This record gives sequence, structure tokens and C-alpha cells, in this order.
Amino acid sequence: MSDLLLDVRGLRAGYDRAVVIHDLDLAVEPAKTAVVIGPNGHGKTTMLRAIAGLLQPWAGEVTLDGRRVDGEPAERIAGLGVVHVMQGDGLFAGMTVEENLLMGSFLGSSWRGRREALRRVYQALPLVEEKRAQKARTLSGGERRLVGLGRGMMRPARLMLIDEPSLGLAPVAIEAVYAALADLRKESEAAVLLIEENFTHVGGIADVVHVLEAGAIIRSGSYAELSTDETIVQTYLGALPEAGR
Amino acid sequence: MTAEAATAQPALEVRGVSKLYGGLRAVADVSFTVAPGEVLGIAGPNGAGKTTLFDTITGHTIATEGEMFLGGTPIRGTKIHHRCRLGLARTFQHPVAAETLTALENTYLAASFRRGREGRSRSGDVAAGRAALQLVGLEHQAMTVASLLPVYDQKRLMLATALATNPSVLLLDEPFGGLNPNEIDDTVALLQRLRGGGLAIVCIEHVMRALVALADRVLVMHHGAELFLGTPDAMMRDRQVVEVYLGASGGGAA
Amino acid sequence: MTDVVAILANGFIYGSIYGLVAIGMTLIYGTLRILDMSQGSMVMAGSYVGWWALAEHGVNALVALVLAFIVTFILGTATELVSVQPLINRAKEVDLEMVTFITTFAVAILITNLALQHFGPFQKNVPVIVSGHVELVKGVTISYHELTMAGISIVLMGSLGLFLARTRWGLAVRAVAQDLDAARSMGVPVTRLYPLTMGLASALAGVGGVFLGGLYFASPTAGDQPLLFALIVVVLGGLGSLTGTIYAAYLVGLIQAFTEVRYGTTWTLTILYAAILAILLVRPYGLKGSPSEARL
Amino acid sequence: MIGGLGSLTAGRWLLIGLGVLIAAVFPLVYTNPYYMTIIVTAEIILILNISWNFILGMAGVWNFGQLAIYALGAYGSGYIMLHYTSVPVAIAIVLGGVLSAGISFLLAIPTLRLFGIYTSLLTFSFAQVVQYTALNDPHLGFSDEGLTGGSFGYPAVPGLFPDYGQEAYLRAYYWVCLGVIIASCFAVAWLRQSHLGYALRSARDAPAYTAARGVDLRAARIAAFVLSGFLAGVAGALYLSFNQSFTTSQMGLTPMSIDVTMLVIGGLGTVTGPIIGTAIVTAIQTKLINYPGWTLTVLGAALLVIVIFVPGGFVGLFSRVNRRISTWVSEGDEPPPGDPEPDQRLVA
Repeated sequence: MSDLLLDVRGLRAGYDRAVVIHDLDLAVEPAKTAVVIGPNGHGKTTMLRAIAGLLQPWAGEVTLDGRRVDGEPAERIAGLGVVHVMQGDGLFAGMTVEENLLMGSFLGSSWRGRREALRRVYQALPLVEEKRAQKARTLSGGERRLVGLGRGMMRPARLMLIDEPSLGLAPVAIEAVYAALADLRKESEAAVLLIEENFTHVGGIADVVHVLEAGAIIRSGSYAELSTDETIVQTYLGALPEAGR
Repeated sequence: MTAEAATAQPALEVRGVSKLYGGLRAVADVSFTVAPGEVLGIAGPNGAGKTTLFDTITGHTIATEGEMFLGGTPIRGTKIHHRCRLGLARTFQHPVAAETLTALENTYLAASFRRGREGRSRSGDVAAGRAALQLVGLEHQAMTVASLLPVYDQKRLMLATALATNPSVLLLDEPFGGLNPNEIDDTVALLQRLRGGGLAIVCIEHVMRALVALADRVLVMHHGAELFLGTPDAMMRDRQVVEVYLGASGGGAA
Repeated sequence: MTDVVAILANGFIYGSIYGLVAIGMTLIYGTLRILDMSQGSMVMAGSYVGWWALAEHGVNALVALVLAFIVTFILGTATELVSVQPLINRAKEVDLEMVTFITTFAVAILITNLALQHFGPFQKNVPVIVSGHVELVKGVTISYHELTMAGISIVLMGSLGLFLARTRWGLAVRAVAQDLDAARSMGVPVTRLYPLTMGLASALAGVGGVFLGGLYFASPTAGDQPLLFALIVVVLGGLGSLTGTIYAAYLVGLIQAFTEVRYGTTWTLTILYAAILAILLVRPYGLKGSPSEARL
Repeated sequence: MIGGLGSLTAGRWLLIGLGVLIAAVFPLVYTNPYYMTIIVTAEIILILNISWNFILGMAGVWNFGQLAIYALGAYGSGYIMLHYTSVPVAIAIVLGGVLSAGISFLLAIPTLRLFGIYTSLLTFSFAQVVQYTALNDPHLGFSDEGLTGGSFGYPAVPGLFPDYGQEAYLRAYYWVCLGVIIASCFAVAWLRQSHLGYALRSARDAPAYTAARGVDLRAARIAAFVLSGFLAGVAGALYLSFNQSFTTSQMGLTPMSIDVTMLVIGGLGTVTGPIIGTAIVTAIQTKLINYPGWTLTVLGAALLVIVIFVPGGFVGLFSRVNRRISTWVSEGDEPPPGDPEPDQRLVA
């Protein structure tokens, strides 16, 4: 059991007494990519924020590399090698793209180390280098996601938490974001926990897929198994379309 | 929804409404009408502009362009409280009320501005407030301070204060969010009863099971614009909707 | 002609010192989203340190300034830990912006009256940092003390700007101001950053206090006037906007210099606050400020 | 019948009746002039605090200009007493209140366009302008002592009972002020349960929700400004009449901090809060009168401790269940660009 990178047991969390996550279990193996899908309003982002420490879980255990982290503040969990690419983009609107990236390596080592990381991200994401001097607020949705991702790559990570990278993006922008994700997975051995509402793009990168509904994981399996599974359609469309049967 | 209801004066008409934040088109040229007694569902992924559309109709945000009519009267530019008194009521995504007042004091205050209220009589307003609590099954909590109510009761209180203003159009923002199955069924039954009485309902919702059971028509929004407007069955068969929600393969569906 | 030179010279001097005191308030509003009403009492504390170091112990000027910086830095950090931090984790049930207006105000009352007990109500003369003066134009003289005050204020403001723009911790302060959750997930230790930011802001006011002590005197109420002026500057400049604060500081300095030459010192504050009333009527968020731009 | 005065239990009525009785009989028993002067002054400050508690505590409007409105009531009534001696003093005092109510109305118009900390800053600035104008007024040159007498104090005015002996004078003012206190407490208690009262309290708790339920927030808050302004003006006029003078030291940071402490210690937004708070703080002030600086140190510490550690009183009252919604209370206040669906992210 202890070889798991991230082990979530019986997680319970919510806002103002409104329970959103009910008794959730989830495991992520080192260097593997787990994807959690499910319709909106069922607790995906709440789960991620609870794991990342931005939200105090009400019950349950979150273990990272065998060490209990539930209840720890987000800044300490980040220090343990967790990178959280937030929903929307979580960029610092009033700062330039490069300043945003440098914030990504706030926990990084030396000045030189940060310059090196910057060079690496620019090489991997040429578009981000092009916009380096622009204020983040002037970027389009797709550009912001790429900078958010680039910022996540600025420091070595044991676990990357990525929150709906395709949110509100045009198809071409989604392609670019997922291409960057695929490259990222190739060269870094960090585990990835990615949540997504849109199911199809995850095929290329998901080692295992979990379906979250009403605050708990109801199904898990490989992308192939789940893509023909009827419960998925049930969860998403509320009822089986007659014509489809 | 019978034919003549469609030709009668629509309870709510929205024509070409847009909302821009800098370069971002949060709501892009949306139009629809809702007849008395009809339920229009609004669906769409996060960031599609649903709540922003609501806010432009209720006046919490100024629409950049477009017109809105409540039972024929234009409401663009009127103050929030005027729109309520004209018959437009809304709920919020999070249960909210005057938390230091009791449940009945909340519904009494709302009832004191209800549409078609004749003469100033406090006992009349209190009675209307109590009736609204009964409607949602909260009369036993009348004297409880709002902040002490459990979350489901707070959601019902918010609905009760909206109904206390005797609206002709009711805008619901994720009424089923965070509810368990039988709470969802109770709420659907209540809304069915209300629409029977001629109330037009517009409902943003993610819980598809409830939306499909309730809505006559569904408006699916994506990137702030209308992606689909039609019956729930047609929605499930529509390629674009399935793609936006499920992606290309759409599982066993289309 | 001499009037114009006097106005410009005095305006420059006043603007620099108000900038130094007000920039601390803007730094705090930018990061913590609160208005620190204890900033005036930090100026007062600085003036007492100046008096203690220079008058009582004849320490050299630079050491006195550094001492004031350190003392008020500690005082400012303590103020945050006592009057703001306990409220932050209750952000849900408490309106932080409003309640801290009261709690920092309470700290100001506390510090002012502790000074009153310890040092007594009488004004204490603080020696000037450097004596002598220079005559710019016939009839208009500026003391070296005032010039060094303006010089050091500009140096400090400049280095604060550089710190925020170039250093790792400076970026972190700006990041916290713009998106707290995102900054925390970058690993920024917010519970340590908030007190240190308030400490830094108070230290700037403390150094200002030593200079103002030299110009006027050290007394328990030495902080009241600077607080009133700093409030004017911060509102004029738009809360949270650094550059706006610096422009506003020199604008207020010039207005004060002008009214002093024309109407005498009595009407300065009245005219300035009337200006604030007018500004807030027309632009509810101050000259440069606006809801979404209240970022550093 | 919801709430309303009728809802007070018989026990509460007995308690109130007893309290009023004791207060009324008190001056017949106790006549030490030094302490009686302190008590009458405390009564006048209590009237001011009741007015401030109504706008700050009940209506939830961050008005830091109340002391200036209180002072303008004094100056207004003083002007009438001095220059229109035919007008009976009692009427002059009421007219002082009317003047303050008018000024509060004018102050309300700009203040209610602002949000958050800017409301405090605007009203605070208004108070500073009034204070410094009055301070410099003798040099204005209208007449040798100007309109307000500045820091030297308003020129002697006849006041209510000009020819009474000291003991009778103190007792008369004690009863007049007691009458005003009882009347204003009942008025506030009645207002709190009135339609306006519910609208104000609801607007304080959740502005965006209250507007969506048909309440005209602006109109309700302007009414609160005017009512609290009138009472503050009467308090100012009473102070001038009782002390025969009114100096600018009545305004400014120190008196304001003492009054805020009184409101907070007593429990902001409650009917009895100002009574308890004014009594406690006045007792502390009197006890520490010969230790300069100690009073305010103790009060500053008390204010800090109570605001932070007493969840019930002040802190709980100003809870914002969801600050994001309440900041959108009126048109034009847009969420930060690039964040079209801020609420969506809260749940999932």
C-alpha cells in the first residue's frame, strides 16, 4: 500500500456546512496519470482544493508519499512537491507572464535554477515565451491555460493537480493544452491527478479514469472500458436517450 | 404547454442580450421567451455564462446590449427592487437570507413588496409570509433565526421568500445543487405545482435528471452563446450538445 | 517669484515625507485588503525613538534611523499579530475590511496612551539629523534636515519599488495581493508574510517619525496629523495603487505648501479633506483606484 | 404579529419599569454636584450613542461622521438661541436636531454611492472638514468669535433653565435627558420591529438578496441617516445648553474612539447596548480620572479584546455570508474581468 504516491481515504469536505464531498476514496500511483471525470456541480474542484490544502477537509485522510497531509495549509503541501494548476487559470492578472512563471518557482532553489527552469518552459511552450512581457490579464483563455500549465512546470513536482484545463476553451486551444500535457508527462516522472468535465480529450494521457458523481467515486477503470459504459451517459445526460439504444 | 399559452403575452422575453467584460463575451446575443406556466431549463458547462445571463435579467449586472420584457413591460435599466415588484423573483446559487432575522420575518419582508398588494396592512403581509413558508413546508421553522437553519431549510427559505413576492417569473440558480435524491424529488414536485398555477420558471441546473424531468424546453449555453434551444429529448439526440458534454464518441448515445 | 520657489521646495519636502508614510498604508491595503489606522502611531513611535537615541544618548543619526526602523518593524509585526491575524481565519463570519478599521484603530489608541503614560504629555525636542540650511533664492531657505528627509524618503520608496518588482519575496507580496489561493499554492507562507508586510510598512512610517520629530517634536499625539495626511494621500491615490500613492503624495505636498504660503497653515487640512470629499463624489474609488485594479 | 413591542414578555416590562423608576428617583436621593454633572454629561453622550448605534449597528452603514453631525446640532441650536432670543430654548434644541437631520440627508446622498471602506473614509473626511473648519472659524472674520467659537468654545447661551440654582439645574437637566433617553430607546425598539427596521437589518445582512426581494436599499438607508442625524443633533444641542458652551474638542479622534468603545462593549446593533456601554466606559473614565493616559489605554485594550474575542457582539453582527454576492449590490459593479462565472467555481 505504501508505494502509492497519493492515497485519499473517506474524504469529506464542503462549504458553509453544505457537504459536497461524501466519503471519497482515491489512489494515485507514482508517475501515473489519474483522471477524474463527472458533470459539473458534483465536487471535482472541491476534492482537488481539499487535497491541495486550500480547503480544510471535515473528515478523512490524505496521505502523500506515506505522510499524512490532510489539515496542512496549502503552502506547506506545496512545499512537499505538490503543484496545483487551478481552475480558470489562477494567474496573477496584474503581473507579466514571466513574473507569473517566476512565481511558479518561488520554492525553487537558486536564482540560476529559476533561470534554467524558465528557459526549459519557454522551449517547451514557445507561445508562452512570445507573450512573456505581457500582463496576464491581456491574454486569451487558451493562452492563460498554457501559462498556468507552464507555471506548474517551473519547479520539480512529485504530484501535479490539474483542474479542468479545457474549461471554456475553443477546440483548437484544447488541442494545444492537451498536447503540452502529453509532452509534460513524457519528460517528467511526476504523478498527475487531472479533473475534467469533457471526457474525450483525456484518452491520450489517462492511465486510469474515475467517475465522480454527487461527491463520491462511483466507477473506475481504463479509458477504453469507460468510454462504452452506459453509466457514464446516465451520469452526464440524466437519462438514457431512447434513440441511442 | 398548450398552443394558446404560446401565443399569449410571454411572461418573460429576452432579446439579443450580451454582456462583455473587457474582451471577454461572458454572454453573447442570447434570446428566448418563457410563457406563463412554462419551465425553461438552462444548461451548459462551467464558464458558459449562465449565472451572468441571470444577473443581467435581474439587474445585478448591467447588460451590455439587448432588451428584456417582463409581461410586456421593458425592464432594462430599471433598478433591482423595481424588477422584483413587477413580478421577477430569483434565487441565488448559495442559500442566502437576512441571517439575523427569523424565517417568518424574512418572508414577511418579501411579502410586503409582493406584486398586486393592496393597501398597507401588516397582518396581511405576515399572513402572506406565513403562507409562503407553508408552501415550502417550513411553517414549523417560522420563529427560527435564518442562520441557524440547516442547509436544505435555508434553500427552501430562499425559495419561500422569492414566492412571497408573488412573482410571475421565477429564476432559479441551481435549486437542486447539493440536494440528496428525495430532496430533489420534493423540489421537483413543488415546482410542478407552482407552474400549474401559471408561474413561468427559468432554471439553471447541472443535475440533468431533475432538469430533464421538469423542463418543457432547454437552452444549452456554451461560451456565453446559445448552442441549442429545444425539448430535452431533442437535446439528448443533438450532436453538438453531446459533443460539448461528452466529447466526440458520446459513449453509446448518438 | 520667491513664492513659487517656496511652494515647489516645500511641496517637494512635504510630498516625500507623506509618500513615505502613505506608501506603507498602500502596501498593507494592497496585500491584506485592510486600512491600517495604526500607521500614525508608528510615526509617533519613530519620533520617540529619535528623541531617545539622539537627545538622550547622542547616538549618531544613521544609527537612530536604523534603530527606529527596527523598533517600528517589531511594533508593526506585533500589531498585525494582535489586531488582524486572529480575524483572518474568521473571514467567513467577519467583514475583515471593516472590523480591522476598528481593531487597528484600537491599537493606535493603545500605543498612543502607553506613550502618554511612559513619556508624559509634554512635547520632547528631537535634534535634527543634520544641522544647517541652504538659501535657494532670496528669502527661501530649506534646512539640510528637510533635504536629507526628502532624500532618504525617496531612496526608501525607490527601494520598496525595486523590492516589489525584482526580488522573489517582492513578487510574493504582489502575488498575495492579487490571488491569495494561487499564491498559497505556489508555497508562499502567507501566515508569515502578512505580519512581515505590516512590519515593513510600519518601519517606513517609523523612519518618517524620526524626521518629523526633528521638524516638530515627539509627543503622544505626534501621530495624529501624519495619519490624517496619509489618509488623504491614500484616498487620493486610490487604495492599493503604489504609483497613484506617490503622485498623490506630491500633489498633497504642493497643495499644503500653496495653502501655507497663501492662507497660513490653519486651512490646510480643511482644504485637503474638502478635496477628498469632492474626489470621492466623482470617483468613488479615488483618482487611480478602481475595484478590479486595486492591485500592487 | 411578529416581534414588535408586544412581544416583550411581562418580566421584561417589569424590569424596564423598575429601571425607569430607579433612574427617575435617583436625583432626589443623590445630589453630589460633581458626580451629577458627570452623569448628565454621560446621559447626553448616551443619546448620541443611541443615534450612532441606529445607523452603524442596525442599518449597518459605516458612518464615522456622527460626531460632526452632533456638533452641527449644537452650533445650529446655539445660533438660534443667541440671535433669535424670542424662540423658546426647547424649540431651538429641536431645531438643532432638524438641522442635523437635514445635513445627514445631504451626507447620505454621496455616502450611499460608495462601498466598503470608502463609506468610512468619506464620512470620516466629512467629520474632519467640519472639525477643522470649526477650529479655524474664529479667524474667519464673520464676527470676532465667528459662528462656532472654535476651540475657545461657543459663546455663552441661555440654555433651558437659566435661572435655576445649581442643584435644581442639575436635577432638571437630568430629568430632561432621561426623558429623551427613554423616548429614543422606545423609538429605536419600535423602529427595529417596524417595516423600515426589518428592511434595514436585512440590507445589513445581505444587500444583494434584500434588493432582489423588492427593498429600496437607498431609500431605507437615507431614512436611517436622517433619523439618527436628528437624534444626534438634539444631543449636541442639549450638550451646548447644559454646559453653556461647545468646543471642537467634542469632535476628533479621541472622543470618537471613546464612543466606538462604548458601542462595541455594549453590543452594537442592540437596543440596550448603548446604555450598558456608556455606563461601563463612563465608570472607567471617572475611576481613572487622575491617571492621565490610563483611561484610553484600558479602553483601547478593551475595544481590541472585545472585537476579536467576543464572537456574539460586534464581530458576529457584521458577518457577510457571501461577500462576493453582496459586493454586486447595484449595477455597474462588475466582477473582475476574465472571471465570468466566479460563483460556478465555488461548488465544482
